Amino acid sequence: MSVVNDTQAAASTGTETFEPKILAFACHWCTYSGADLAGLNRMSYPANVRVLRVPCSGRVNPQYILTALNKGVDGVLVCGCHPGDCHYVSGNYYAKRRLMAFRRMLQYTGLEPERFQVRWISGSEAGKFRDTVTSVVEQVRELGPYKPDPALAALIDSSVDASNPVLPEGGEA
Amino acid sequence: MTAIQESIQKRAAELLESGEVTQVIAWTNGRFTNQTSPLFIQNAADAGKIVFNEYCVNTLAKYVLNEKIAGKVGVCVRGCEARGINRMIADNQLKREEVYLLGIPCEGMKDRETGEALDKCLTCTHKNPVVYDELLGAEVTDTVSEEIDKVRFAQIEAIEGMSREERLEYFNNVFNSCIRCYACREVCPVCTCRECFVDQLRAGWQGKQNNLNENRFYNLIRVFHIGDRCVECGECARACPMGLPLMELNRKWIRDLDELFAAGEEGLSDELDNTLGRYKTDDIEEFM
Amino acid sequence: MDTTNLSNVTNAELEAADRIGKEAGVRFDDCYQCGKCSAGCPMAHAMDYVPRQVIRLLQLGIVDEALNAKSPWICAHCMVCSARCPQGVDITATMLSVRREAKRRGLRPDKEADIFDDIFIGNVRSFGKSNEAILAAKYNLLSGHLMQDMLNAPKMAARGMIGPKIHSVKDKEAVKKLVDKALSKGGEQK
Amino acid sequence: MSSTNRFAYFPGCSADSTGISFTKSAEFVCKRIGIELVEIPDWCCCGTSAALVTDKNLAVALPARSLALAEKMDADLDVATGCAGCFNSLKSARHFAKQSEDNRAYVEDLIDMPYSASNDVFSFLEIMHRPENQELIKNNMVTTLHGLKVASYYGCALVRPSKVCEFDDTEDPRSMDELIELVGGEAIDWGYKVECCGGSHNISDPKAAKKLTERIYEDAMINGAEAIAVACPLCFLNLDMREKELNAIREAEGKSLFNIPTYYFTELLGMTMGGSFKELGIDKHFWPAEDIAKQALSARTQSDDTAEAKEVAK
Amino acid sequence: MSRVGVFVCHCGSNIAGTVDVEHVAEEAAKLPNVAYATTNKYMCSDPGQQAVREAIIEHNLDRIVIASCSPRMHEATFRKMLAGTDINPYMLEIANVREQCSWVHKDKDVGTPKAIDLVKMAVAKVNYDAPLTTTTIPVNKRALIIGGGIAGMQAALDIADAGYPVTIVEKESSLGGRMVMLDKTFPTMDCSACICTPKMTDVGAHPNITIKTLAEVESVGGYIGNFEVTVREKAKYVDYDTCTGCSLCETKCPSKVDSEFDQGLAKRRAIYRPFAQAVPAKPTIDAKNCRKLIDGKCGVCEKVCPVGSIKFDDEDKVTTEVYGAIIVAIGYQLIDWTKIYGEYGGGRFKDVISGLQFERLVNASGPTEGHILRPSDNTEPKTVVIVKCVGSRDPEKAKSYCSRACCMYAAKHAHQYLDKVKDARCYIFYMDIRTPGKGYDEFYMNTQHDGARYIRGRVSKIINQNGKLICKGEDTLLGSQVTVEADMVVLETAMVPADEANQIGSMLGITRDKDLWLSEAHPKLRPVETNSGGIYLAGTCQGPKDIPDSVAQASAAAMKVAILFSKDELESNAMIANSNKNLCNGCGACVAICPYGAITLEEITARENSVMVTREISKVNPGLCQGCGACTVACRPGAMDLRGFTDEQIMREVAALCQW
Repeated sequence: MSVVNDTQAAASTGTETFEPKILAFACHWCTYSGADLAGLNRMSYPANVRVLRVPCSGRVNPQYILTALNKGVDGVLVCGCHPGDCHYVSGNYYAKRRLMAFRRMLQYTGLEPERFQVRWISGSEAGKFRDTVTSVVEQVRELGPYKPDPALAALIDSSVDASNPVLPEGGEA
Repeated sequence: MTAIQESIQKRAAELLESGEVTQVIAWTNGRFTNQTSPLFIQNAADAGKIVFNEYCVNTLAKYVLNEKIAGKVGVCVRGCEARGINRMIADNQLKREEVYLLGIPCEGMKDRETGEALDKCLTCTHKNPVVYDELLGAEVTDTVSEEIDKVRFAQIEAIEGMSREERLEYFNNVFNSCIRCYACREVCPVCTCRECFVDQLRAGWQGKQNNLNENRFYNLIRVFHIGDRCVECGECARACPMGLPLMELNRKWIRDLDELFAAGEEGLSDELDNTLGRYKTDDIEEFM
Repeated sequence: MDTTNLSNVTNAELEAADRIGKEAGVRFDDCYQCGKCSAGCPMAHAMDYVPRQVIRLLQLGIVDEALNAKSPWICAHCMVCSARCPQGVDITATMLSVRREAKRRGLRPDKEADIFDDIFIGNVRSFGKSNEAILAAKYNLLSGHLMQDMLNAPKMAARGMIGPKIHSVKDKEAVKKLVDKALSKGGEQK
Repeated sequence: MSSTNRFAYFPGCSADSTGISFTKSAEFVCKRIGIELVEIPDWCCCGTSAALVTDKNLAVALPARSLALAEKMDADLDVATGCAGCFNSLKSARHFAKQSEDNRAYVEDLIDMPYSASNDVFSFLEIMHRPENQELIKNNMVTTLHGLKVASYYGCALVRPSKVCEFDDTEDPRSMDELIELVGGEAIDWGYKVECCGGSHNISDPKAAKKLTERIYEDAMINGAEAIAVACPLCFLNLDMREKELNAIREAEGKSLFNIPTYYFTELLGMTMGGSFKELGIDKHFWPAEDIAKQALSARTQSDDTAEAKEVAK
Repeated sequence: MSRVGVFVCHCGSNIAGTVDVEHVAEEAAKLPNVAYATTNKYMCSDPGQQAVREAIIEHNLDRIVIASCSPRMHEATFRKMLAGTDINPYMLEIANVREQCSWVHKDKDVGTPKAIDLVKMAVAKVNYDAPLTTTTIPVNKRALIIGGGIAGMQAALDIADAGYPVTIVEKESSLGGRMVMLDKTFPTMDCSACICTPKMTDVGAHPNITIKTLAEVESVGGYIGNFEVTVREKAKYVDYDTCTGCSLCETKCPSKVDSEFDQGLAKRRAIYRPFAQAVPAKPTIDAKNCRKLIDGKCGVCEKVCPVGSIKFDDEDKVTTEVYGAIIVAIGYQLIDWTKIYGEYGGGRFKDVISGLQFERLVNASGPTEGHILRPSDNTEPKTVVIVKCVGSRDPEKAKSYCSRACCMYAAKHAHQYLDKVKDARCYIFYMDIRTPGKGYDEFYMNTQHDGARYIRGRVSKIINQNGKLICKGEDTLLGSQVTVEADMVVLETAMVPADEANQIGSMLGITRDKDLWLSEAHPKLRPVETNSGGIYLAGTCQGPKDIPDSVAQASAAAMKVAILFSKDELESNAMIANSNKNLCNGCGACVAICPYGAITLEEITARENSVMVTREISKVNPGLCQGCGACTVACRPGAMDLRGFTDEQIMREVAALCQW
């Protein structure tokens, strides 16, 4: 790999600040367009975030969140339309109930609350998108890398993604 | 209890004799002292094998699903079983007319080895069946709900009182001990999928390895799947060969849903009304 | 009329208003000042601020004015205001709450009402029951309205309504203890 | 709610003083129709509004003590009281304790006695209005009021706040009207059924109180009432005792004078059951009440109801 | 093995300025299954699109990833482009490297690796793209309108004028609704009947409009373009085909009952038209009050009818027809104040009337021929008190909302009263004056000039003394109690949803808000649509509003129907949920969740483990599913999946991301 990204740079030297990986689920109708608007307005925010587009926050299965965390993401953010504004009427209301309960469960079993957050961001709230993303990155940076299974983490360091033998792609980790 | 046992035997024989049911599910003596196991009889003549004593620890509800194909099933239902039956009807896995429910009031069961009351019985909120075709024996009094709730959620509160690090360690130990035998799933009247998510081969769905991450994934997603429907029969924790405190996960979910969305108790009716399958526009807001 | 400079309202006053509202179980910002409370108030004619205005003072944090108002002491607690409020504001409870706060601060905008209630409670503390003759007589003495209702007294006596007998509970100590315990909480409930 | 006609009885401080007529007439009616009242041993003052203005805790503790004593005496009995003020205090304390387990424990701590708040509190009016008791009243009647025009006055404490009192319509209660009609009176429609009489200011601010009393009389008069019926000793005192004084003032102002006696509704019920004025305490009113009562009852001879006449003769 | 083509756009310097696009393409080429990767100055331009088309053929690509601007921008463009190739338009993923990458990061060192990641995610996902097809649904170009008030009539006329057949289902025996009961309309003071009855006649005479009166919708099945609707027309006992509307029967009928139309202030017969200008202009028999139908005696109408139209053996008529669209225009009713306002007499005082009763009193064809007279004694009231917000802005007793039209109609009533009665006094008790609307505030000011006295405060109690209604209020601006001795009191009561709202809402799958008003699909942007495709709202069933707003909304709803009817077929959404019947255990969790009612349980019989088993599974209606995916999360075994955003695709994206 010829271009070294900052995350890897940090990881390889071990001296610079830790750069977290944040996965953000964004609903197509509100948050994703809010993120687009942030771009249109040339706002700037940390590059640690990858947005994964879903039609609606109601599409976000808690299983995705756990999988992402297990696979090496340091924090997950789920964003959707404000309650009442869902393009599909009710998706975010369902998401709200599911994720409120699931988030409590994750915290109950020991996850730092900052690692999994939910926010409602409308298509016009580009600033809110920027601020939310920035603050999540900062908070997770503060916490350090997520090591859900210390034993497994050691294993991963020395091989490929061991937690998922089903995946055909090797990847370049 | 002896009286109830006799009533069950009598009624089971009558029901089978008359052809009202093709099978009766109850308990019978096991191989060991004070041990019982589920009993399935098709002949009235076998009714004498039925046993009801303070060691009938198995919750029978789930067994009905496999048996109903052969015809109407008579089944003994205590509070826990009745709520399970209601839940299976709500989940469209069973029709009310496919079962004949012999209601049994129950003061709680004992552990065969220690002779002490079972954990799941100490937190029982419905000692009388919430649905039945006939009630064998007199209704017993439920413990006052405020008092039972103190016991029901005591452990949840204790865990919540720990530091995050302590909680992490506590549950990592639990998850590390899990051997993924899925006994908890097998006995659960709420786990009625044709093919459980853990058995499917899908990317990112449920890995097959037994490690902390996958075990955590299994246990947390199991609770996500059943949490808003759990009837608190406690059978998962009882069945767990590793003795894991699974109800500490279920009850956390149950109490949160109740506090957040006034979910109430499940299995009291056979209508489908999952807490996570509905919403109110003025639901509490914390994500903003 | 003096200008009220709302910028001079201190945080302490706003907090005091908040406390008064909490004690009454009322959110003053629910009130949209329709005046239905004061429209039906039987005592409004005698008040310096009608109930709606008392709420208004509290909304704005002009607490001293509310605490020095006579209205809470004139209120007859008939609860008609609370029963008819479209927003469910318990105005009667507010009046009581203001009055108790004033009393705690040693304010007594309406002497008569205060004397009466103090005598009443003193009476109950001593005897466990209220003795109307003692109550009336003592009130007249302390308030200076010496002759009030004296014309009715003989008639009442003649009808056996009042007499020399003092009613009291058997377990006077228990009632005394109970009154003292309740009062020792300083008005805080739970 | 127990459905039996047996109650723990809370007489209230005015029971054998200013409210003597209420006590006498209510006890008369209860005896006749078989309502059994067992006095709560060593009950104490309910605190009424004096406790409310003094301290929130006191306003709960005083009535709660008597309720707890009632429970101690017989946990199965509901509490009955005549006085509307006492009713409101008792019912409010119970309401507070019923709201949560925490509240109930708090009350127990305040009064240092066990209190389960399981037993309800009822006023005489509510008890006598129960269908089965109306039936009993009807069976015990020996005469009727012969269309005596009565304005039923409920005041504040029986109906407000409705969440606490759980009794009748807040704005247009009908139970007393229905009892009046049951015994042959004509319940008139008027506007001051639930308006305050100023009773709590009877002593501390009689001037203000008189104003309130006056408008009640005025509306009753305009609407053609021959009598006012009440269900509370304080309301009674405030109306009955002030009528003469009001007339004096009105005379000076050149206004028409009132001539409307006030009765406890139990007196009116008792009258039709053959109770003597003395038995019922009607002779103890400030404003003469015997004449109109006599007129109402004697009108029955003209109506010539022989069956009833026989009853009376017995 | 799939063959993925990756195309990275420069977007001039928009992307290339902060992302090393060439490097991104190089890295993309190394990804599994990527057969070809390149860059282009402007992907969305014609040459850009042409380059993709050529590459597809040249490299035998079967799916493509375009790294460019937001999919919200050009996903549709590229899909359309693919439609002209051998590749299914849904075998496409967009990596958003402009809005969410090059524009928000200043540095190529930051932007480039992120862009590579985004491409990796897109490639991971596109590997699991499946060709999707849309199905077509035929559109039955017939509209059903429930409710024949002003909103329903307006919508019907608009749709009918556009050339489509319309059926109006009206529960009363005449069109007209509430508007025809009103006397005049604010702020112009046109006579309500004069502008409403011509519309009724137009509707009645329109060749494209069918009217079903005394009718109710019994059931609705199907979906957009194909609603199967069963309507019950109650027996009218009059043959409308022969009846000439001569009204001789009405004059001879001996039984008289309170007129609903005149709000109980006048009588009508048992055979009647609610009012003279009723459409259809023919009478019906009110079976509950007809002597012939009750006990077989009478039959006068039958005797006098010159054409023999009376049919005592008439029966309800139930018909089922197919419609392509439904407009709900069931309107409102006024809150029954008598049950909740004991302090205003609870209905015991005859001269305390509702605003709608006042409309009838002041109407020239009303019971008093337009003379304002007290109902109790037919005298002219010299002092009238008008009380606003009765039942509205009163959450303790009734509704918390502002009923929106009352400020204006209260002003209208004051104006009409002061206009008709000389030397009169009118006091209006109000909380706030709300007059947004053209000419509305001016109208309110004119009412004050007419002599109406506005008092800010809510009336606490009304007492009846000597034939006067003593209204006790507080003038909150004065800070003192006021009383008015009124001869008559008019209560301006709140609009509340029609009784049928809940039932019709649940029958049509329209959500109701906390007060049971029918909910629009979006409060700002989709004010006439509902969550159910093909069902629209018009008028006050959606919330309190005045006549102009109702009419405007009706025309808007009609336009929505016309747009729908302009197509012969509808294309269903391709990215919809579908259920794997092997996994589905028929628990119904998805059915409960779907906001569109698109999922139903269906019985199947199949051999399983050598036994024939009958069980239920869920089935998605492609015409109704909008593709939100909320059902998929509720599905525990993962039987329900969302095309275009499958679990597999999302998890592959996550996995790709985790390699970064």
